[in-house]
Amino acid sequence: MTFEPVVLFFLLGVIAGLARSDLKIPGAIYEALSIFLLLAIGLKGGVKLAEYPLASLLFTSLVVVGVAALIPLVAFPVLRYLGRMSRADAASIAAHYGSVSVVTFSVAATFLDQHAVAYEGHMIVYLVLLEFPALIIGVLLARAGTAGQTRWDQLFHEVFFGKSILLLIGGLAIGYLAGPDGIAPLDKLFFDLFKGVLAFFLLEMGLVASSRIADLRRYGTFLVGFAIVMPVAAALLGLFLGRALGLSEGGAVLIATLYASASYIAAPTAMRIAVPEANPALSIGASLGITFPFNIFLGIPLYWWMAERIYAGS
Amino acid sequence: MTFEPVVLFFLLGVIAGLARSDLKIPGAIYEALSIFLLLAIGLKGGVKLAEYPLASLLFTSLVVVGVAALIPLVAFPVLRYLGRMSRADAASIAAHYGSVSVVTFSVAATFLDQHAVAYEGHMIVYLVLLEFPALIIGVLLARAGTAGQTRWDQLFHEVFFGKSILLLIGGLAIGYLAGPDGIAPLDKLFFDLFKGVLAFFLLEMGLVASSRIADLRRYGTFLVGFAIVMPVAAALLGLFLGRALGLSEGGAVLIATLYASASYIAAPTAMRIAVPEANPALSIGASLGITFPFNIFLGIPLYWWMAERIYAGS
Amino acid sequence: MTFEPVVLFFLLGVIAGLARSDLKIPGAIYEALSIFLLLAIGLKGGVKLAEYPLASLLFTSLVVVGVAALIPLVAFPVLRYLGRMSRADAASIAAHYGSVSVVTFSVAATFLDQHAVAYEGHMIVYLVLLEFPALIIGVLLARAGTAGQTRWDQLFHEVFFGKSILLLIGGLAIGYLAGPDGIAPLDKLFFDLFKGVLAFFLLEMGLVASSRIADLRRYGTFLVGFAIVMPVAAALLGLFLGRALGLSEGGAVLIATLYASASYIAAPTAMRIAVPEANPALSIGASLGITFPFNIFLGIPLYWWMAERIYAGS
Amino acid sequence: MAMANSLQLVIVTESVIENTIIEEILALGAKGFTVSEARGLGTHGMRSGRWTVGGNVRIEVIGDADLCERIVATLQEKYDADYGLLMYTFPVNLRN
Amino acid sequence: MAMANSLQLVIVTESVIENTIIEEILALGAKGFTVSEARGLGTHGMRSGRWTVGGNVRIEVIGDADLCERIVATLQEKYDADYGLLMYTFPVNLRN
Amino acid sequence: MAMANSLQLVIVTESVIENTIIEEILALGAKGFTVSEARGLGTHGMRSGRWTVGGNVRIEVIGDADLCERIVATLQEKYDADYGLLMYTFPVNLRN
Ligand SMILES: Nc1ncnc2c1ncn2[C@@H]1O[C@H](COP(=O)(O)O)[C@@H](O)[C@H]1O
Ligand SMILES: Nc1ncnc2c1ncn2[C@@H]1O[C@H](COP(=O)(O)O)[C@@H](O)[C@H]1O
Ligand SMILES: Nc1ncnc2c1ncn2[C@@H]1O[C@H](COP(=O)(O)O)[C@@H](O)[C@H]1O
Ligand code: NA
Ligand code: NA
Ligand code: NA
Repeated sequence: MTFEPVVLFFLLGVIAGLARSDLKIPGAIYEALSIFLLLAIGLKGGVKLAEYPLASLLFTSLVVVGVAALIPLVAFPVLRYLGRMSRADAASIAAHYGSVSVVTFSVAATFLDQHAVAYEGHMIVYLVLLEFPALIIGVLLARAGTAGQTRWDQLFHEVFFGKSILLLIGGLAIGYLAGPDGIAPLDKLFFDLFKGVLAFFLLEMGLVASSRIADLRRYGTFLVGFAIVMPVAAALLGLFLGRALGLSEGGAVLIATLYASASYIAAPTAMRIAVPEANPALSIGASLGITFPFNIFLGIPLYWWMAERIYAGS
Repeated sequence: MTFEPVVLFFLLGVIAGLARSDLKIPGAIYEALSIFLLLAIGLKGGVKLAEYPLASLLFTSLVVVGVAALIPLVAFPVLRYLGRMSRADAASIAAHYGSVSVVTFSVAATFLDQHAVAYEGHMIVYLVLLEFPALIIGVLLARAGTAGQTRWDQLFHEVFFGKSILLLIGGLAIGYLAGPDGIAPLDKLFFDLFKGVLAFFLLEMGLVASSRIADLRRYGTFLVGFAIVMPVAAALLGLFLGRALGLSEGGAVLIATLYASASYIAAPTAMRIAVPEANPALSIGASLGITFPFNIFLGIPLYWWMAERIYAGS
Repeated sequence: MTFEPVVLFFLLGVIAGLARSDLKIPGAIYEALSIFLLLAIGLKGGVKLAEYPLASLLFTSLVVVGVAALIPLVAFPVLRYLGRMSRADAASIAAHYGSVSVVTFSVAATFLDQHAVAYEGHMIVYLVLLEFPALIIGVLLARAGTAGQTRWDQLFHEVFFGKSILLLIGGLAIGYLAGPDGIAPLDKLFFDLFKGVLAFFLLEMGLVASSRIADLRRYGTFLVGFAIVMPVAAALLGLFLGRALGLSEGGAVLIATLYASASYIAAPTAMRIAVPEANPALSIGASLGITFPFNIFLGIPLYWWMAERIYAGS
Repeated sequence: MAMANSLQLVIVTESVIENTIIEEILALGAKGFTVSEARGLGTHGMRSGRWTVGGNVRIEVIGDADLCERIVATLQEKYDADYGLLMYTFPVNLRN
Repeated sequence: MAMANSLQLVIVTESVIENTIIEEILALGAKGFTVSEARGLGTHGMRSGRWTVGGNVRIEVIGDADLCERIVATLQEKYDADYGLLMYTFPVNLRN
Repeated sequence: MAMANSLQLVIVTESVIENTIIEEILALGAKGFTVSEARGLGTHGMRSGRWTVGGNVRIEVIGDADLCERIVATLQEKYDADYGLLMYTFPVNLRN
C-alpha cells in the first residue's frame, strides 16, 4: 500500500507535537487556510456541476444522504450501550462520524489523481450535502426523551450559516455561475496552490492530533476501537452503495471515504453549542486523534483495495 | 450589463454578514492581503512606467490631479448646505470621495481585461497621485475659519508614510528600477495570484460592508443619494477629461473609475487623526456601504457604456 | 557590482521603518512566511540530496562543519578582549556568527541563479548542519570556568526541536522520501512562489533592521566594525575551503555566504534561554542591523568577485 | 461617566459562547464592555486557543454592584455547569 | 520596584491613537506600561476591531497617585471629547 | 470555587519563558491560570512583540495569599535578574 507524499506533512506535525517543538501555525493562518480549502473545493465542484443535468443528481444525492443517516443511527447505540457512554457523549460522537471531513476527502482525491484513477466530478456535491444532516440527527439523539431544552435556532443558524457550509455552498454557487471560463483567472490561486496548501494544513493537523493522542489513553480502548472499526464499516457501506448507483471505482472510493471520515471543523462547534454537556475531548480525540490519521495513512489505500475486489466481483 | 465573476465574492461576503455567519477573515490576513494588493499594483505600474518618457507623463498627471481637486471642492458645499451636515463631517466625507479606492480600480482593470479592452499602462501612476491631495483639501475645509488646531505634522506623516502610499510608491519604484526582467521571478506571486487575492479581499469587504448597510438607515436618504450621484457625476468628469487628454476608451474608463471611487483605507485613518470630531461611521458607511458596491456592480459597466457613447460622438 | 532586485524590498522596509510608517507585517504572517521558507528550502535540498550518494557527502559535511567551528572560537576572544565585552555577551554574539542565516543563503542562491552561475545542489545540507553546532559552542564558552548552571536540557530541546531545525530537517526528509515526482504537485506553492515570498520577508526584515540601526549608535564602533570584518574573514575561509574541497565556484560562494552570515532566528531564542544574562540587543543589533544588510548588498557580490580571483589563480 | 462605587466584573469563558454572553450582559443592562483574547487552564481543562479546542475570552464589565450581581447570577445558572467559566469582581475608581 | 501605595491605571481607547497616548504617558513621567489588544462597546459605539472601524487597546500603567492623576487629567482634556476613552484606577501591591 | 480572601496575581514577563513560568506556577500549586498576549516598556527596554525582540505575556493567577507568596518568591529568585518581569497582586471577590 503506497500513500500520498502529502501525508508526510501530517507525520512531521505529529513528530513536532510529540517532541514539544515550538513550531505552531498561527491561528490566523489556520483560519485562512481553511477558508481557502473550503472555497477552492466549492469552486471546483461548482465548475463540475455545470456539466451535469441537475435533475439527474437529485435522485442519487437523496440516496447518498439517506443511506449516510444510518451511520449516526448505528453509531449511537453502539457508543451508548456497548461503550456505556452518557447519552450526550454518544450523540455527539455519532454526529461527528455521521458528518464528513473535507481534508480527508481532499487527500483521497489527491490519492486517486496520483494513481490516475478517474472519478465523477460531482462527488463534491455529496461532500457538501453530507456535512450537516448528521449534526441534526446527533442533537435529536441527545434530546430524545429528555427535558433539556435545545438551542435549536442557534443550531440551525450554526449549521447553515456556519463558515464551512457557507463557504462550500458559496464556492459551489460562484463556480456554477461563473463557469470554467469565469473561474480561469482564479485557477492560479485556488487550484494550482491547492495541494501545497493541503500540505500546510496537514502539518497543523499533525500538531493538533499529537496533543490528542496523549489524551486518548484516558478514554480507553473502546473508543480507540470504535474510531477504527466504524470508518471501515461505513466505508464498506459506501463502496456497495457506489457500485449500486453505477459510479466509477474512483467515485465509490470517494463515497466510501466520505462515509468513513469524521468531522472536526463543523461538528465540534455545532455540538459545543447544541449539546454542551457532551465532553468535546472525547469526540475530537477520536475523530482527529485516531480516525483522521487512520484514514489518510491506511484507510484510503484500504478502501481502494476493497473497491477493486468489489468491482472485480461484479 | 455583465459584471466580473470576482464581484460574486463580495456578494458572498454580504450574504454571510447579513446572515450573521461566523465567517471572518482574520485581521492579520486582511493586512497581508492589502499589503499584497498595494505592492502588486505598484510593481505593475512601475514596470509599465519604464516604457514611457517621464516628462510626457508630468503634464497629464498635473491635469488629472488638478481636475480631481474639483471633486472634494464640489462635494463639501453639497454635503454642508444641501445635506445640513456639520463642517467636520462634510469635510471628512468630501476627502473620502476626492481620494480613490485601490480595489475599485483593480475590479475595473479586471473588467476591461475580461472584455479585452486595452488601456494605458500608466493609469496606475494616477492612482498613486490621486490618493492623497484630497485628504489635505479635506482638512483645510474642516479647519477653514475655525480655531481648532490641526495636527498637521501628524497628518502629513500619515499621508506620505501611511502604508498605502508607501507601498504604492515603493512598489512603483522597485518595478521601475528592476524592470520587467528583474520582476519576472516575482510574477508568480504578485501577478499570477493577483486576481485570486482580489477575490479573497472582496469577500472580506462584503463582510464589512454588510455591517455598514444596517447603519445606513440612520443616516437618511440624503447620504445614500449622495453616495450614488456623486460617483456618477465624477465619472462623467473623468470620461470627458480622458477624451480631452487623448486617452484610449479603456484609459478613460479607468480615470472615470478613479474619480468615481471613494477611499476606505487611507482616508479613514487620516481623517480620524486630523479631523477627529467627524463621525467616522458616516464617511465609511457611505463609501464602503454604498459607493463601493454601486461602483463594482453597476458603476463600472455604466462608465464603460457611457465611454462608448462619448467616444462614438467624437 | 550588481545586486538582486529582491533586496530592494529590504530597502523599502528600512525606509518605512526609519520614516516611522505604520506599515507592519502582522506577526502571524511573518511566522507563516518563515515556516514557508524553511520548509521550501528543506524540500528543495531533499530532492537534490536523492541525487547524491549519501556516503560521499558525509566526509565533506564533517569538514565543512568542523572548519565552521573556528568562527565562534575566533570571534569569542576578539569580542571578549578586543571588544571588552562581558563573557556572556561575547559568547552569545560568537554563537550568532557561528550559526547561519537562511535568508542570506536564499538571497545568495537567487543571486547566483540571476547570474547563471551553477552550484552543487547539496549546499542546503550544509545550511542545515551549520545551524546548530555554534549554539552549543556559544553556551560552552559562556559557561567555561563559571559556576552558573546551564539549562542544558532546555538548550538541546530548543536546538533540535526548535522550529527552524525541525522544519529544515523535516523538509529535507520529505523531499528525500517523496522524490522529484512526489514533490512535483507542491512545486507551484513551494518553488514557484519562493522568490516572491522572499521579497515579502525582506520587507519585514528591513522594518525590523531599521529599529536596530538606531540602537547601534549605543554599542559603539567596535561592534559595527566586527559585524563587517568578521563576515568577510569568514567568507574568505569558506572560499578557500570550497576550492580545497573541489566545489564549483558557485558552491564556494554559497559556503562563503554561510560562513559569513549570522543567525537571527534560531540563535536569539536559544541564547535567551541558555545564556539569559547576555544582552539580546547587542547580538541581534549586530547580526540583523549590520551583517545582514552588509551581506545582501555588498557581501554576496564581493564573495563572488573574490571567488573569481581565487579560482582564476588555481 | 465618573460615578462612585463602581465594580469591575471580569468574566473568563469559552470563546464559542462570546456572542451569547455579550447578549445576556447587554440585556441585563450593561452600558459597555471590553473583550480580549485569552487562553488558560481551569477545572474544564486546558484551553490553548488552538482550533478544535478553542480559546477563552476575557470580558470586562464596569457597573454598579447590582448589575454585576444580576450578571453573575444569570451566567452562573445558565452556563456554569456546561462551560468553562470564571467570574470575579473588584472595586475600581472611574476617572472619566 | 517594590513600593507602597501603587495604583494601576487602566486606559481603554482607540488603537488609532495608541502611539500618541503612549507618548503622552511617557512625557508625564511613567516608567513603563503594558499594552494589549481589545475590542468593546461604549458610548462611542461598537469597536469590533475589524478594519475600517478599528479596535481598542488596553493600556496599563502602574505608578503613584500623582502620576495617575496627571495622566487622567491630560487625556481627559485632550482626547475624551473626540475619541472612545475609558479610564479607571485601583490600588495594587507591587511584588518585585 | 467561591472562596473568600482570594488574590489576583498578575505576572507580566517575556513570552520566551511563558512555558517555563507556567510549569513553575502549576508546580507551586496553582489550580488554574489565564494568559494573554501583551507588549510593553519597562526597565528591560521596549518589548514590542516584533519577532527577534519578542513580546510579553500577561499571566493571571487567582489563589490565596500563600500561593501568591510562594509564586512571587520563586519567580523573583529565578527570573527577575535576567528577564523582564513585573508582578503585582490585588484582592478580588470570586463569584462562581
Ligand atoms: N485559579 C485561576 N486563576 C486564573 N484563571 C483561572 C483560574 N481558574 C480558571 N481560570 C480561567 O478560567 C477559565 C475557565 O475556568 P474553568 O471553568 O475552571 O475551566 C480557564 O480556562 C482559565 O482561563
Ligand atoms: N461599562 C463599561 N465596561 C467595560 N468597558 C467599557 C465600558 N464602557 C466603555 N468601555 C470600553 O471603553 C471603550 C471606550 O468607551 P467609550 O468612550 O464609552 O466609547 C469601549 O469601546 C469599551 O471597550
Ligand atoms: N510601570 C509599569 N506599568 C505597567 N507595566 C509595566 C511597568 N513597568 C514594567 N511593566 C511591564 O512589565 C514588563 C517587564 O518589565 P521590566 O522587567 O521592568 O522590563 C514590561 O515590558 C512592561 O510590559
Ligand atoms: Na462520515
Ligand atoms: Na474619487
Ligand atoms: Na556564520
